[in-house]
Amino acid sequence: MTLRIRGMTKAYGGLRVVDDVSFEVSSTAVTGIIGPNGAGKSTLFSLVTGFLDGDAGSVSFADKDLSRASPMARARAGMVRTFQVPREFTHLTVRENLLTAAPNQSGEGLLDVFLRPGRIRQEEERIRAEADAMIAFLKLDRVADSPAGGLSGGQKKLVELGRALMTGARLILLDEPFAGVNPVLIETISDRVRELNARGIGFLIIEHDLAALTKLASVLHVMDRGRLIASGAPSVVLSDPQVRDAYLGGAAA
Amino acid sequence: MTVTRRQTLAGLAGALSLPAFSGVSFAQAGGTFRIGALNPVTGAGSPYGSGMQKMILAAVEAVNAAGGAAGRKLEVFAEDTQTQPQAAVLAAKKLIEVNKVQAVLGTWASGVSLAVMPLTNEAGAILMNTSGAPALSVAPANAKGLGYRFQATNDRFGRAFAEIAVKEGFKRAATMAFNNASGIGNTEGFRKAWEAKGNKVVESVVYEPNQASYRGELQKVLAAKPDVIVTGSYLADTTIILREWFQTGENTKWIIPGWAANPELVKAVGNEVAEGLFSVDSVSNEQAPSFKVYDEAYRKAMNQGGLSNVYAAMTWDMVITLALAMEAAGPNADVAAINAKIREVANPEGTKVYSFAEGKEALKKGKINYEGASSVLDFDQFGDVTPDFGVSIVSKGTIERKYVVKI
Amino acid sequence: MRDIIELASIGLVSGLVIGLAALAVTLVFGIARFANAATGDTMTLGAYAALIGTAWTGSFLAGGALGIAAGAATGLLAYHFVFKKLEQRSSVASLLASIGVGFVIRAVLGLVFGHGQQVFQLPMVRPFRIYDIRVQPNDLKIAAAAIVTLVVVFLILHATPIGRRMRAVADDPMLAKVSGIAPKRVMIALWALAGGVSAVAGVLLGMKTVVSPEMGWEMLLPAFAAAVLGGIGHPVGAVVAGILLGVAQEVVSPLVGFTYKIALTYAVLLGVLLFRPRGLFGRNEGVR
Amino acid sequence: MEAYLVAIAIVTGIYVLLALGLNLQYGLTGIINFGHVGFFCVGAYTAAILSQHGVSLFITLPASAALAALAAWPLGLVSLRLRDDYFAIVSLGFSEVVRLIVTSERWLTNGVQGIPGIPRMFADLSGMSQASAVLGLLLVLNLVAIFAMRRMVSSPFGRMIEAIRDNEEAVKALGKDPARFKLRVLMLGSALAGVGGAVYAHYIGFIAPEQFIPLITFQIWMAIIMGGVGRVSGALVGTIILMVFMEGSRFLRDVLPFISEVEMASVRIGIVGLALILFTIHRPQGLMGDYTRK
Repeated sequence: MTLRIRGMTKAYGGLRVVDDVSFEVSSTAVTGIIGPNGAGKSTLFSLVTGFLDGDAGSVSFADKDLSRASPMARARAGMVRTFQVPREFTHLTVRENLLTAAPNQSGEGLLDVFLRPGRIRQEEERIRAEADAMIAFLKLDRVADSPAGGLSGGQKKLVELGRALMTGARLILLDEPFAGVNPVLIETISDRVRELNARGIGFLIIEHDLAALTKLASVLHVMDRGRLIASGAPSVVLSDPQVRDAYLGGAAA
Repeated sequence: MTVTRRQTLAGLAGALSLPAFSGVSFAQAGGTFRIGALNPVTGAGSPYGSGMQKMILAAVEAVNAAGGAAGRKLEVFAEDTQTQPQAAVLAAKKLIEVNKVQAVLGTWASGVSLAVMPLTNEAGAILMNTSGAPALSVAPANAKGLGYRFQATNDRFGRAFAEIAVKEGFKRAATMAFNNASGIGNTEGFRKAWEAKGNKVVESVVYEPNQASYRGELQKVLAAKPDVIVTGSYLADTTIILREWFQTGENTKWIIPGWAANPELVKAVGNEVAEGLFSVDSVSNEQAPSFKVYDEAYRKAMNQGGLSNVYAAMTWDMVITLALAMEAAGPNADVAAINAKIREVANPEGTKVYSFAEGKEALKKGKINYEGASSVLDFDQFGDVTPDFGVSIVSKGTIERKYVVKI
Repeated sequence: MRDIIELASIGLVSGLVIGLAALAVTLVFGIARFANAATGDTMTLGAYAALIGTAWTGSFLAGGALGIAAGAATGLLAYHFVFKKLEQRSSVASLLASIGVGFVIRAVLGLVFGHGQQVFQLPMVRPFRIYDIRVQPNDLKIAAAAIVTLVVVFLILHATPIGRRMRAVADDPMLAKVSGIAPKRVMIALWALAGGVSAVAGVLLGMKTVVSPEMGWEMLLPAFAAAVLGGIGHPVGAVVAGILLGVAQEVVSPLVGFTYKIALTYAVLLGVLLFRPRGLFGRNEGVR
Repeated sequence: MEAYLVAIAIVTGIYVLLALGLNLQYGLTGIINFGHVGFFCVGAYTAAILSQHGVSLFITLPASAALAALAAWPLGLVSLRLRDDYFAIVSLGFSEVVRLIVTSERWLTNGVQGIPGIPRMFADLSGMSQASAVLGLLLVLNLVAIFAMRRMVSSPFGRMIEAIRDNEEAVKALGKDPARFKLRVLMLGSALAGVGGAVYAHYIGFIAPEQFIPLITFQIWMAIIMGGVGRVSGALVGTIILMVFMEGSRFLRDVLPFISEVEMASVRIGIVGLALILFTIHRPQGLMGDYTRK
């Protein structure tokens, strides 16, 4: 399954925040996007996942054209994002956070809630088992029954990852999964990503932490001022002088 | 800083304990007759409500000073209807259930009276109102005959407007009505009577209150080239409409109900704009000595002439009428007995009297006919009065009565 | 045709007043990020202050100045005692508190001035005609005052350092923070400005109509509608939408019936939002 | 005295229905509905008009609920996708439009004259027993509403609406359409307001457009803010405080005769305002605690 982005463009006023970006992401790989602040990475994410309407460009996933689809439809097609600032459901427990994400719950229909409680109970047992497995896998056992609003930044990132996984996503788009996360948890998150990738789930990751990202990703795309300036294996891309100039130079300044 | 639930609850409990004991303090007072003053102190009726309430208190004072009615002192419990039926219903419940009043006086606005009447009927209490809606006269509202209306019905007002328009020689009348029961009641009453006389209403507009401008409405009315505009309106909207009308440069005449066309209005729009307005009111019976007594009381309480609030004259009369009926019914009469005497003391055949003290004396000799401050107060079979209507014209900033219309 | 032009000009004047109120709403929304329901009652307060000022000095201009000062002071007080404490909380908290602030203002005005109506004693003049269109001198005054106010506000926003900072915060609060704009000074300027603008709207409304403790509250709905229609947080949009609503009300309501005049506002609002969910001038914002 | 207390209890019961509806919408789902009184109005008029044609209570109540929910449907469909605060203003406008429609369409609603003589409930009973029966009915209605709400909150549907309240964008990112859930919640809350309106109409016996002003909406808001959003107990406690306050000020008048009625009205609104301010600043979770589940 492949995510294809073609000619994606978005301008605010005269400023082209994302400028004619095209690339492909394989759902068998871990792909990274890097670039200095304001390069348009997060905007690109929002365009791809449908949270922003682009001025031009197309998106398809698994050969299905999603260019006009709603964010919900894109997620249901198997392409699920997380957010730069975690968007946990603050008043729900970690377990409940995961439970919300399970697809096709008949208990989300009001009629069934009142007329078919038995069926819902069965379904709930099944999803709950799934969620508990996920909690164990993400090492969130100790906080499973705490409100998600009280977790640390890294734990919240894990909850978001868990939620995305619960949807049955084939490709998960992580927006700065390591930002504000302590080194131990960065390791945990990286391990889980690797393991999940090995099970056949693709990742597209925006990240500032180059070291952590290069250990994970097999392909890197570099953005600068809205444009894609380089793509390829991490070692190749990072030695590209244009990249060094735009990104590393920019970061140093 | 956050306050804990315990602290907040404690604070609230403290605040609430205050009203709790007040109910007790009014327990059991023998030899009194309790009445409720249920007036529109706030809301749309607020220009009149305070005066109405104060005149109930003043009249009660006069009655008590004259030794009470049939040996009983009157005691007043006052409540605000907020000119809203729901608030009025709860207020009436409180008056009836907590204060044990046996008569409720001074409801204003038809919606309020219609909502309160089922309660007074059920409690067997008298309801004296100043509302215009025809529905108040008949069953189911007035099924028990305990309701009395001291105000002319909207229909009667409309009839009076039509009489005046004919008398003044107007040919092309238009109407403008505030979108509520009273406003539309007036203009519809006018239309009926006007058309019955073979005339036509050239344009009629109903407007919503609280707008930045009524010029669109005015333009529509003026486009029909009326020679007179008859309104069912209140003070604030009339003020705005008249100012805007003057600035259109038209020279139409206006016939406006007295509760809107009062000295307040003249003050607000200025003499030039107000010049020549017709102000129509149920005649406060101002030639009568009873009006003089009322007027004095009103000036004392409100620092204004009694004419400025026709409803206050009505509430004054309510107390006097009720007290006279009590006097006529004799000591310890129940509400039904008192109710049976109301027409007897107010309607013709009998010595004309103008105050409670006078009536009390005269009752010893025979039948009396109380002539009120608000009107001559003759109740028909429905408990309605048919007052005369005074026509005033504004001239150089003063509102002068020109003549009286009988319908 | 003449009728329609006259109606439109009537609507224009009402619309300018609504637009000013909407401008106050939208300024607060753009920078403090909530719908300020106390705007209406700040208007009322401004009108009463102007009445007092006029009575004291005998000069209407001095009265108006006192009104503006009172409005600005009210804005600052409300910020200092209420909204500053809610800055870190959701916009709903501020919105609800602003309803409370409005109630308190109305209560105080009711206690001090009573519930009777008061009026600005404007000279009543007959209209003059331009191409057979009636023009009312008082309308011209009101419109001129509104336009002067708008010009001043836009000058403040575009030509003064604090105004530019206010716009920067409105455009992107994160960016503004990064670039070192002291939000506190911006907030103080905002609340003084919004309070003053509300007061002008109140005074003009009071000149057109009558002054009573409820007058501003009754205008709050049209002001909100205009702010939303224009694209919340967009000053030009608020004014344009106010005028649009004012004109639409006057021109269309003779056709649909005057009792539906107010409903027209919402019909227009819904109609526009269907096609432009963020209002006429609203930017399509991204993930918030 | 008892009858007066029962009367207050009845009005409180009606308000609790409204507060439960709003609590479902705002407290659980985060919908800022400023047009609650509009659905109350639809319910009241439905009951009044139907019962004028001799339809029995057992039909007017559900019909009022259904019609109020139906009225919410187009509003929700059109505007629930808007931003929260846009919806707040649009819904406020909606309730005003409802009021203008019942004011203007005389053929249906008798316009400004209002509808008098709406049949009372349990008319074959009288006095206290009738009032108690009404109170009993309200108690049953409220219990049913609370029971249904509890059932819902503990279901996947309830979990989802709370997720929407906490973060709508994140719900979208999971492939679920928040508008679908919000629409149902809006309709359910409106149905509760509709039932409240029906009971109100039958109880007061007379309805007119001027009874359905936005102030009612804000009173309900005050109740749930004071009581605590997101909690059934909060809706209950908040409404009781509201009623005690509004009715209590009548008795305050008997104790403090030097405050005139006019001033009292201002004092009342001032206290409501202060309470709103102080609660939002110092006790945002309300008296009964906020919506943290547990």
